[in-house]
Amino acid sequence: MNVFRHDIVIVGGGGAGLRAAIEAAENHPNASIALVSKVYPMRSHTVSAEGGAAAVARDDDNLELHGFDTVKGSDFLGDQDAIVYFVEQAPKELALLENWGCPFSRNEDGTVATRAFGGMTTKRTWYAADKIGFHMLHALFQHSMRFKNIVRYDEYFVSKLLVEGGACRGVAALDIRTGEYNAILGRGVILTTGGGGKIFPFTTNGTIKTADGMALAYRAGVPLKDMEFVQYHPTGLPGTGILITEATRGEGGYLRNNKGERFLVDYDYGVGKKAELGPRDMISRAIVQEIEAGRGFSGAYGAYVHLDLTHLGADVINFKLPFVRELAKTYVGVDPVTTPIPIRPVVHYMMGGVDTDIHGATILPGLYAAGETACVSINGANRLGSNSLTECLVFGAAAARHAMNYSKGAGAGDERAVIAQCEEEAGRVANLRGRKKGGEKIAAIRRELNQVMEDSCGVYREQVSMQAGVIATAQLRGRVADLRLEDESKVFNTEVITALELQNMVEVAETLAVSAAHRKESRGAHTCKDFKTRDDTNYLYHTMVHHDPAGPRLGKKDVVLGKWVPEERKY
Amino acid sequence: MGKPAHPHAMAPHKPGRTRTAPPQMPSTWWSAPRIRNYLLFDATGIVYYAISFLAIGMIQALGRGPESWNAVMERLQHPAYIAFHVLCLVSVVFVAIRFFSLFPKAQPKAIGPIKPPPGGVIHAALYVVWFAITAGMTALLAGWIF
Amino acid sequence: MRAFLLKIEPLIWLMFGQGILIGTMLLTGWILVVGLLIPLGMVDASALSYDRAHALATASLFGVVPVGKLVLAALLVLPLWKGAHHVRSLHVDFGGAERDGVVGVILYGIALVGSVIGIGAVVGL
Amino acid sequence: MAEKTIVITRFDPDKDQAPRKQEYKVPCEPDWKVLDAVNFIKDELDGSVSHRWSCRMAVCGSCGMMVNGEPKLTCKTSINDYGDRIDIEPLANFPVVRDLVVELDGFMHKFESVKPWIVRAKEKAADQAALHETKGTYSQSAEQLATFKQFSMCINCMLCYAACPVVANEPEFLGPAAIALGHRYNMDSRDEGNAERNAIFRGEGTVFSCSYANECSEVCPKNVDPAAAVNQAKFEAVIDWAKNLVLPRGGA
Ligand SMILES: Cc1cc2nc3c(=O)[nH]c(=O)nc-3n(C[C@H](O)[C@H](O)[C@H](O)COP(=O)(O)OP(=O)(O)OC[C@H]3O[C@@H](n4cnc5c(N)ncnc54)[C@H](O)[C@@H]3O)c2cc1C
Ligand code: SF4
Ligand code: F3S
Ligand code: FES
Repeated sequence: MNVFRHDIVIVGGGGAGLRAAIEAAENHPNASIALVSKVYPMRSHTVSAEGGAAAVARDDDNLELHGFDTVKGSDFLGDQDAIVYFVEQAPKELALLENWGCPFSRNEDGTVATRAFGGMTTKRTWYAADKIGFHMLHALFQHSMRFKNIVRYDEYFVSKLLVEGGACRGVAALDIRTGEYNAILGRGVILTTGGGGKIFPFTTNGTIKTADGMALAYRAGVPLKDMEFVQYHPTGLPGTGILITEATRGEGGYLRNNKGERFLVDYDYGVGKKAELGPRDMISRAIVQEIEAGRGFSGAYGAYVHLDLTHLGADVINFKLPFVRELAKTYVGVDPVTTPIPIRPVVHYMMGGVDTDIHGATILPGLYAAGETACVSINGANRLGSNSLTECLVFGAAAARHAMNYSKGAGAGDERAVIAQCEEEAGRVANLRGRKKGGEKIAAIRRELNQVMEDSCGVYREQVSMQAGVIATAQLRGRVADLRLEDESKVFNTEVITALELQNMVEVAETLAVSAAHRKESRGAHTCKDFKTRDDTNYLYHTMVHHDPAGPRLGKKDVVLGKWVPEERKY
Repeated sequence: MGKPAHPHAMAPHKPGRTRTAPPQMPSTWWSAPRIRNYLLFDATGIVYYAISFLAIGMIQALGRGPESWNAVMERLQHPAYIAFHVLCLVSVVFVAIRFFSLFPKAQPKAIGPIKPPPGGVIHAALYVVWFAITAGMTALLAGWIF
Repeated sequence: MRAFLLKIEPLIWLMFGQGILIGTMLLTGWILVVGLLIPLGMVDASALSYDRAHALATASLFGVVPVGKLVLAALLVLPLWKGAHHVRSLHVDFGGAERDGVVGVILYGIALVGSVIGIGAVVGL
Repeated sequence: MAEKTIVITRFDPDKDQAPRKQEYKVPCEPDWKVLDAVNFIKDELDGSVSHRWSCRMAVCGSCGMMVNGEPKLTCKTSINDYGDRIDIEPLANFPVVRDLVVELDGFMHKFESVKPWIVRAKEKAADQAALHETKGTYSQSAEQLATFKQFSMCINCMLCYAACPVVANEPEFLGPAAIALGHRYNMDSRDEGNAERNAIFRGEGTVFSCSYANECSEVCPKNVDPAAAVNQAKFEAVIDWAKNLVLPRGGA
């Protein structure tokens, strides 16, 4: 086993992780920063974001408005101190990204162009055609290469946080290529491992989004916050779940039912003529209702409705939405210039995550989290489209600053005990390899988990099914301990990785089901059929889930309110 | 294209090398049309070499006087020379077509203040110039003009 | 050897580029008439009788610009560089990367010698 | 549904001396991509098959493989483009780590060597003048953006390396994607690092090694047209070289 020592260790090479690494490296040229990722950073799922990143840029916009839109979007569950900090930092962070080479689309006058997005009152979403995530990730990754004090561990899978003496001292990482374990030590660890959409069967997320960071923190004793809030994106391709960006609606696309009507206009959430620019939770619900009323189309992968871009014309589509055209042609064989795209709501984003304060710090000294894996929380019960990439930048940088500060004062702890922990973890994982006498197949359990989550925690939720979900996920937690693996090789054993990921997903799925069953109201993305309205008297708080050998234990945390008083959420 | 992984592929490598297996030509190089075209394009290099040297010899003969020149012109009637020139003609036409299609996109987007015209225009212009020069040369050498 | 080649690579590349562009444009008509039409008797041999050939080759514009010789020089010399460069890359494609330095120097050497002889022949007309 | 025979090249350095082929019978749905078939094998038939993938939407660049001898992005390639027998191998021209997984070390090294970041002549503080006073961004016109946009679309899938005959024979060759990346920054109006990169481009195994096979552009799934970038870079490097001859020290 190898031991590597650094000042801080960043787990995850997506938007948040790279931003954190750059922040630390640039301001502390003598510090050594480890960047550990289970895939090469440019493969991280930030790459798939299409629409854009929000920050106030136009003269007719201001921070106050962005703040309010975000709070309202969150259904008043977002922490207002965090949101105020977020909207303040956002323009600066995106300007930095521009300075680092991100090829943003431009206005006539050479400034960065912005577009409309759901739930945002004005055009404040910075974009690069329809590939913002791709360009952002590559710009960050390429920029990070100029810092020689960032030490990358590409294709290292972190399976355990090394906690000793009440502080996080580093991570146990499996070098996927050799199958060897490494203790990567630092006085400060930042988790930026992204979300966990793969818990659900039908998602815009890539196969690497398995909620690893949440599971790591959770097992290390850090609570998960607001896990019940799972965002459904209204427009995913049936079958694959590939995302068709919200920018299609921002640019003027329509949703139509099987009668050819723009049905959203009938769902009164007050956006009126601009019905398609409503927030995601509401539009997703409208689509489901429309389908249930028999006004959807039926297809091999279930019912769907149409996203109609034909009236935009070939020029707008080619110039502003070229990737959408490519995706629609390749994956559903439809050219949006001439034909509407079949779409349906699909799991997209996890508002919840590792509980952190406004600096990204968790309750475990030395452990920080940022990006989708963290819950700061600015997203509350529903994230506004294009806030999350900016969140990765703002809180990635903040977490790095505070982690660096922390690392200056922190002691090293008992290194031998830390390494012993890592060795123990190595032993556990070595036993998984080629475990042929085990019980069940990975793929079978994964399918079952997906089904359970779809049934219990979908767009519309019911108490009965959520309770059933709680029981089923608890059972699955027992069963993933006994997996059957065929691959004995140490070299690039992806089966072991999938097994570890599945264990993480099951663990996090349980917290999700438990939190959902607990919240007896409808707020943001959490829509209960049994409790149709928001209940500020009893549920205006963050749900917290703590790890316990006996099963998840629930707790509460107050929402930080401020100048924006909760009111009915109407658009 | 592409042979299966070579066992040497796992050998320790120098930084900056993307492969450690010995160099190899794709196993299907002759059956893959694109690679075959590319190699044929390169192979016309041999023809260009040869035609140059032949022409140099002719001009030397021209320099030596009428006798040498006439001898050379007579020799060119030999079937072997005819065959060679047929090969040359095919090569030249092939080179022109492939090169003209690749040339436009290799133009820099701007040389100082000068911006080359769009690719399609360059492509068409190349053909026009080629036909014009060829027609001119042919007419001149064949004695149709001057 | 490779280091040397590398130093002059921009120059080589320019020669090659001109070889393929101008070389091809000039060669087409030449091959057509000199190599095919006349030997096959489709054009009367008198078109390139010694006198006419010599006159064409030494023709000049306004008595100062020796167009005939310039065109001839380009036609003789440039294709050599196209040839050398492409044969070199053919050699690399068939696994000769290790020997590329030596082979490259030889190939360009031949082109250089050919160029000198060719220009000599043209000047000597 | 149609049953196809998928032949996968297996290689486990722990056990195998040389790569071997293994056949699987896979019931393929008509709307599958090639990647779906490989995933089916991994999930249902043989858990020991190793391959990389993530986004399944042709943007992360991890699923490149040789499909019937051609480098392909398997999540973008329809299974119906092929007959009943499909041969899947790891990307050519790379060392193989395991099964369908190739090693990226060399590639990453090349990638980094072209300085793929914005180089500015001045220190940051002195540079502020170039930025828009209130917004902090550089000004760039849509036209300036268009000069490099295409070359910034590369997803680093490395198909072009698997296709390029020069990469196959000259291991040191920087290769199409890395050169396209360097060229992308050279073309960016915000960048001032041309001289440095052109000096790199005149070094061993760089732009002049390319023999314009154009294979890279033929196989590129993102229409980056790396062949154009490499050959434009040749032009630029030559112009830069000529400038250096006339006006030593980087010209004007
Ligand atoms: C299809 C799609 C479109 C989107 N569009 C938009 C948009 O338009 N605007 C917007 O604002 N947001 C958008 N989002 C949301 C946004 O992209 C994500 O929330 C954000 O990219 C998350 O970034 P991240 O850095 O937190 O995580 P990721 O980019 O997911 O990165 C996670 C990193 O952690 C590493 N990692 C994970 N687990 C481990 C482990 N166990 N060991 C080691 N490393 C590990 C991974 O390798 C990876 O490098 C979109 C999301 C999706 C899926
Ligand atoms: S240039 Fe094209 S083929 Fe090459 S790595 Fe980039 S995207 Fe892939
Ligand atoms: S295939 Fe290779 S030879 Fe050049 S044009 Fe592309 S890099
Ligand atoms: S899986 Fe991401 S490119 Fe194919």
